[in-house]
Amino acid sequence: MSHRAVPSSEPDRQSDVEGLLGALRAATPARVGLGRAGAGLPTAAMLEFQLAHAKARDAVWAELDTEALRAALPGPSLVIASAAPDRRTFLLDPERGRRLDPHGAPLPQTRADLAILIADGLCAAAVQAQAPLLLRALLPRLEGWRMAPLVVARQGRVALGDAVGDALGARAVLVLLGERPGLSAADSLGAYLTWDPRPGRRDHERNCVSNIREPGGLSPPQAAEKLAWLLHEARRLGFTGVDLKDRQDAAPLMPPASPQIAPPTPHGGD
Amino acid sequence: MSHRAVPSSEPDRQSDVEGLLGALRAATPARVGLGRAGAGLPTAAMLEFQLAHAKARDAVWAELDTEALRAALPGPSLVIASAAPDRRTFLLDPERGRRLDPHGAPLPQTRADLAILIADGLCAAAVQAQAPLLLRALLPRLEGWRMAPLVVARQGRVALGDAVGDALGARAVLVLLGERPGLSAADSLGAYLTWDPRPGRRDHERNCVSNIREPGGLSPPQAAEKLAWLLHEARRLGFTGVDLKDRQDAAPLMPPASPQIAPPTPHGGD
Amino acid sequence: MYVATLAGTRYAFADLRAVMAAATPLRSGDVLAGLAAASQVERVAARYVLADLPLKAFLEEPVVPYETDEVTRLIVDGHNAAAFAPIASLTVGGLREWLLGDDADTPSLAALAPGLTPEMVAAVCKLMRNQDLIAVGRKPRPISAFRSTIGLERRLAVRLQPNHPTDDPRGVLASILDGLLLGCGDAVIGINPATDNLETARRLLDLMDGLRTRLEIPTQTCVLTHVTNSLELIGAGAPVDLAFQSIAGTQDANRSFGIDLALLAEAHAATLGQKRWVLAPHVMYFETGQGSALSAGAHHGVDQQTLEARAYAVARRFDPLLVNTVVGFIGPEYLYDGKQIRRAALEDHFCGKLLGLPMGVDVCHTNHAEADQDDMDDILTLLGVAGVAFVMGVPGADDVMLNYQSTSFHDALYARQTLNLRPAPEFEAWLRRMGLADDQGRLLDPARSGGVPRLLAALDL
Amino acid sequence: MYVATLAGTRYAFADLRAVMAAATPLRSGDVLAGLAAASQVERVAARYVLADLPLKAFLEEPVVPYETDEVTRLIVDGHNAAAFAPIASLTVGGLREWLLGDDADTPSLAALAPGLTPEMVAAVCKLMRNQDLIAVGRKPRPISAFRSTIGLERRLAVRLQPNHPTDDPRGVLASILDGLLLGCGDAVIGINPATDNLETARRLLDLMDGLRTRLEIPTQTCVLTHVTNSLELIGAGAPVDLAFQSIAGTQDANRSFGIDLALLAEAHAATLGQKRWVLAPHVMYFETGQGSALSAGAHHGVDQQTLEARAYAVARRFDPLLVNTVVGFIGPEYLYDGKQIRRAALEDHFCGKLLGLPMGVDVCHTNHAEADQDDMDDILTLLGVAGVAFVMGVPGADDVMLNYQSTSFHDALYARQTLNLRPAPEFEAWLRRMGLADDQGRLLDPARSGGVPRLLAALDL
Ligand code: B12
Ligand code: B12
Repeated sequence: MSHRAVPSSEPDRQSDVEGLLGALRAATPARVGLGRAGAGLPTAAMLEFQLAHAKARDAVWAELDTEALRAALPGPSLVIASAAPDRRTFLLDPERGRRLDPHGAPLPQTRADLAILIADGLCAAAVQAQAPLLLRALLPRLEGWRMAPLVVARQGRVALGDAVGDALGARAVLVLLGERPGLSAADSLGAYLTWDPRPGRRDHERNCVSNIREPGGLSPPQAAEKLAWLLHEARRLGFTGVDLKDRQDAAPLMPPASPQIAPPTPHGGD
Repeated sequence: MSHRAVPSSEPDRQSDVEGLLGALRAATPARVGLGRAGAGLPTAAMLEFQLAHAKARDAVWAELDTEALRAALPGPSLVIASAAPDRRTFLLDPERGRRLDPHGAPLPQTRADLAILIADGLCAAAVQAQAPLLLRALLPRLEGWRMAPLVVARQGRVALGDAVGDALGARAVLVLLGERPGLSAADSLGAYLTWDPRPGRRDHERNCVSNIREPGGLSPPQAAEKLAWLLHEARRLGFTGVDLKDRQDAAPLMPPASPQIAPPTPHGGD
Repeated sequence: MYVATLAGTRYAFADLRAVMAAATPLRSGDVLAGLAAASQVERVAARYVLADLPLKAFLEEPVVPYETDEVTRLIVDGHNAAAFAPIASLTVGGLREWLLGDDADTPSLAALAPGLTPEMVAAVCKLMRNQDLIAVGRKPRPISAFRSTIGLERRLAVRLQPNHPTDDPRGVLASILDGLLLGCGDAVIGINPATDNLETARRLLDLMDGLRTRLEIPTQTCVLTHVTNSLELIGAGAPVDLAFQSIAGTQDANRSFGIDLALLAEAHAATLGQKRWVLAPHVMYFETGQGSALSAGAHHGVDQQTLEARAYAVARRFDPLLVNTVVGFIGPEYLYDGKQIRRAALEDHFCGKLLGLPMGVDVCHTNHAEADQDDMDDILTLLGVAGVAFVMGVPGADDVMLNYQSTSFHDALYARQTLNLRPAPEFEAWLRRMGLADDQGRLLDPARSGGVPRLLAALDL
Repeated sequence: MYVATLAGTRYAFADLRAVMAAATPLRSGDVLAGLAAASQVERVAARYVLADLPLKAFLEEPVVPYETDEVTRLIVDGHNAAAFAPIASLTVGGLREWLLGDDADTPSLAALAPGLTPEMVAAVCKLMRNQDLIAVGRKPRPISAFRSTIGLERRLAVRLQPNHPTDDPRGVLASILDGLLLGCGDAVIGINPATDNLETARRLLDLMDGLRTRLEIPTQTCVLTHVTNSLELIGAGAPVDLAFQSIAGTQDANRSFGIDLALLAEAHAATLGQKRWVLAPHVMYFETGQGSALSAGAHHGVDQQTLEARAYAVARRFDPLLVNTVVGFIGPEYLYDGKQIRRAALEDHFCGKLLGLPMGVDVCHTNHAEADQDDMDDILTLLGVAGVAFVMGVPGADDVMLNYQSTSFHDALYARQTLNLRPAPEFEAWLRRMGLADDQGRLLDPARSGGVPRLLAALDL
């Protein structure tokens, strides 16, 4: 806005306060400190929101460029499709995104320890951006695991991994896919881990690592570390799900009642 | 409702009141005297409304059976189409319903005094039901008028008559078409009269007779009478529109302040 | 040429009309006219342009030419620079913030109204979220009066709309009584006559006037016939309280309605000459609605919401008692579904109020639109919160002559009860006198309270 | 077999589930499940059937088998026949009318709640127009309390939701302070942790508890982690005010969430054992939302609105402080657009309130749904009128971790100002003490009022 109608508050105090809050604000992508016009948002903040919304909606509909993705992956890959022929069907009938395309070529039996499925999910851009980075950080930590070929899927949901892992004959499946795009994070990856995958698995039988993106979220290397921890635990216990608790972190408890000196979380912030 | 929760009012007074209002209620199809549950509608009245709404919506989308209509008309007819290829286009782009199908056969030059266009408008059922009756009552009153062949149109709006009248070389055009269906009247015909029709005519240059239906509205014979009056006036004056006032009726003024003894309107009521 | 660059992409708009149209929330009428933004991002880009535009730009670049349009001339020549002065340095985005802020209160907005043009109001409206339209829309309180007072705070008046497919007086009377028993009719008892017949109009006027005087109802009555008919009726000595007319936002659209400003002025003068008012000389009843200009092929490349606001400039010239936007009346070609109707209802109410008008809304839909009673309930409730001056009351929400669904007497009762709103004060007192409402203004069961017998007795029924 | 004949056409429904599903207003989730009515006329036919159905039928024909579903057993075994007695002879249509009538007031509805099953409530809900859902939804006033009181009349509380994509404590703190400055946080300060990591959850709990005690905020805090995690955290001595869990309306759906009633009972007991409340022992926070059972393939041929009501039966078993329907959270496969989300929001609020729950609504949408902020504004306003107990407050309405849009601190402020609603009384007093609000409860500009410095001083910042 070049001409602001609302007079700004007394400059001295205002700047004090700004200074004090500024440091905190820098620590979050959240829309804090927007000011207000009456009870409403200032015009600039409102328009930023609307622009972000328009873009996030476009992100949902963007298609996965499978060839570009495969070229960026650290290893050979197969391309498959789910039973959802297009984006609209995928959005309105999630079940189809969970089944293999009935007309697709059969997947090879592998007896691998781990299969990895990379799917568009709700945000192709996220997969395109984060999945190669994550895999480059993860694969070296899985020494000794027998890996199935990477599988890339269009119009895929989390549970598609059950069908894929089952078809490949893998002991576990890791699904990397685009989380639904948000206004401030339209490129965030989710990772879902399922032991003994087969159609019919429920979500409480999986583990999840979310908000993987760089910058602003869990960085791919941090995510890889966490996933490696979960994978090793899963192999040790023989299951995934709610009973496999994430205790990866052994850092000491934060002293209560001292929020201002809170150390960064183990996996960083920014 | 078999089990009513709301206790009905004291029976004696109630019946008094019912009796007094009953006669008035019979004089209108309007939804009067519905009672109430709190501020809301009783359940039965609400459901009746919802059913009527569902049916009225279906009525909008029903297609005109041109052959059945033509068979019922008192005279030979041509069938044409507007530039709206289907119902959806017709609804969302009214302009197309006002132009002739560019691929249609040309209409014959007639130098007639009057052309009559019968179109589906917003309610095919209304045309199907009322137009033949109306024409049977109207044509005999137009002795001495040179008539163009009747024209039946699919996906037609009022202003399509301008193009039709112009193409036929007629001095006036009368358009009969289905008014948008209401909840209580999903078969009501509208008649629009335009002197010297040609594309570009505005609505203030036409006259209109509406709510033609039997029972419940202006009956086709009554409408025919009014239209004949308007047609003769239009021919006398050489124009239609806001300056051609409907003074068909010469009945004396109703005495003021005596609503209960109001005589029926000239064209009836029921 | 107006330009915004968002994330590297450049969006250009040929002129102010194009910016205004592209900035408008999606609606079918603008799509039909080929004026809508091509994408949501482009729509937001247009809003960025608009936000930074000084309000003065609207005084310099009329959206419809001054030379050929009398509505533009009315707007430009009638603009009050002194009233505009306090906001003269603001952009549209700045005006939005000012309107939301505490400085914009009922008195300051009343003072500002003559300084606002419809285009400014339409522009800021396009930057408003629905909550903004509500929060700001409830601040101005334009008040008008004839025999009852319209627009007071914490009041909601109702036009009683007793239409009948053949104008049968008994049928009309049944609907009027039904409405009165449910506490409606304080804005006006107004009939749309089925025919254009002058004798019929006369009869209906006599019927309503007789009823009103006999029952001593502090309200006004109206036959919503063409203004030329009202002039004839006045000439013939019929009891015309209010002259009605549909109006639109361009000279051409008004011409297609068979009117111009001179004709309206004539009708205004003639109706004033009747001297039938008791409280104040507000003698005009106008109806409007987005889409009517486009429908008449008279939109001049301007989006329908802006044109609607321009219709209010026509209205305010004649000190109306009532301005009613019949918001979902025409059909889906202008407002496709419940969402578009809801938005338009809030927009029209907001714009009319800011321009100083006693705004009512006919919350309605047709059977070819994608809308239902749930949508109507929502819109009515939102408008009630936004402080709408009046709404329609149609028996059972079903207009059996105009073939559309509006709000019912019950709906009005719901809104009043739920939002704690009362009828116009004069009418409320009458309801109490008639035994139809109690001292708190709560409607009584008429059969039990004796209200019905009293009403019918007064009518000799 | 249930049958209705409308205008000569016969509509048959195999069982009660089919009637219920077909009677539901159109929504994508029921279409997806193959349960929706084939046409609008069929939908109305199902409503006719439902209207005439005695309420008792729901006690006789459970929609999910008693033998195999513990939620059904909870509903049937927990039904209070004495409370049901006054309406035992009614049909569903009759119950609708009774609820709309004056006899149904706050005390009588409180007395009735234990006599209502979720299926009865879901059924009558399907016969309610949106205005009915609002008019009736505002009558029950279930009240709960921990350190603040939730659900009082003319109050609107807010969950402060300061999520962060990596659970960074400084980032979380920034959002909390932002919310407090805007008067939010009286329902709960509740974080959805990005990870499932127990240490992280512990840290966030400590952070919030420290802040709360230091600033003496009369509210409660919560980390919305799986209930098994909360049990572990309690075991480890972490400051767990409330145990959170997502719940659904069938045993199978709950199992897919990794829970059952026994686990919830265990968590309830453990959290009660903490004895951290001041006002009353309401220690559970539940979230629900239409579509979750179908999403888990555990819907048993029952429509999603009925299943949602059944989730409330689970909730009320454990005297929750807060029940929050996250109404547009999952996506368009269950609620396609703004209209469907709006309807579901009103339904869920209505059903929860009738069943006796302190109902909040997360008014929200995702970016794959056909909805926008205008829709959210409308829903928030309607719910405010309907007397919702609490809503969400997310900075700028944008949840940067869960990737969806909810209501913002500003939105809550809008709703409070426009509808004249106040924060929870204890919290309101605190706002005043901190110089953040004036004596009328109006929020002050924190920079001017000294509220910010006071807040930061108390934090040693
Ligand atoms: C929709 C409607 C309108 C819309 C038309 C826009 C549109 N795109 O549809 C709007 C709101 C603009 C409108 C305005 C008016 N209308 Co009108 N309208 C109707 C309504 C409700 C439905 C018409 C319909 O279904 N048409 C069928 C479809 C298929 O036609 P269409 O080609 O799509 O639309 C055309 C007609 O609707 C026509 N039209 C609409 N109203 C009128 C009025 C007159 C006098 C004429 C000649 C034509 C006309 O204009 C449209 C565009 O060409 C009818 C009531 C009814 N039961 O029919 C009243 C009705 C036709 N209108 C009426 C009136 C009085 C008016 C006004 C004169 C009101 C006023 N005082 O200003 C104005 C001006 C009309 C004009 N000269 O331009 C009267 C006519 C009475 C009579 N016998 O003469 C009716 C019967 C309602 C009533 N009793 O009050 N109207
Ligand atoms: C949508 C969603 C849900 C929906 C899922 C339904 C659906 N049809 O989508 C609902 C509301 C049911 C849900 C429930 C829960 N969720 Co959830 N959910 C999400 C969300 C917002 C988006 C997920 C997404 O975009 N997936 C991508 C699409 C393409 O996948 P999909 O195949 O369409 O959908 C599947 C996944 O979403 C998966 N899923 C969703 N949540 C969870 C949680 C866990 C632990 C697992 C293993 C799987 C899972 O279930 C869906 C059906 O198979 C994420 C946040 C985020 N930023 O990603 C949180 C998120 C994944 N959920 C989370 C949690 C904690 C839960 C609950 C355990 C909460 C609770 N305490 O009960 C429950 C139970 C989940 C279960 N075991 O079934 C956490 C996981 C934390 C972690 N690292 O383990 C996340 C990251 C949010 C958070 N931080 O709170 N959730």
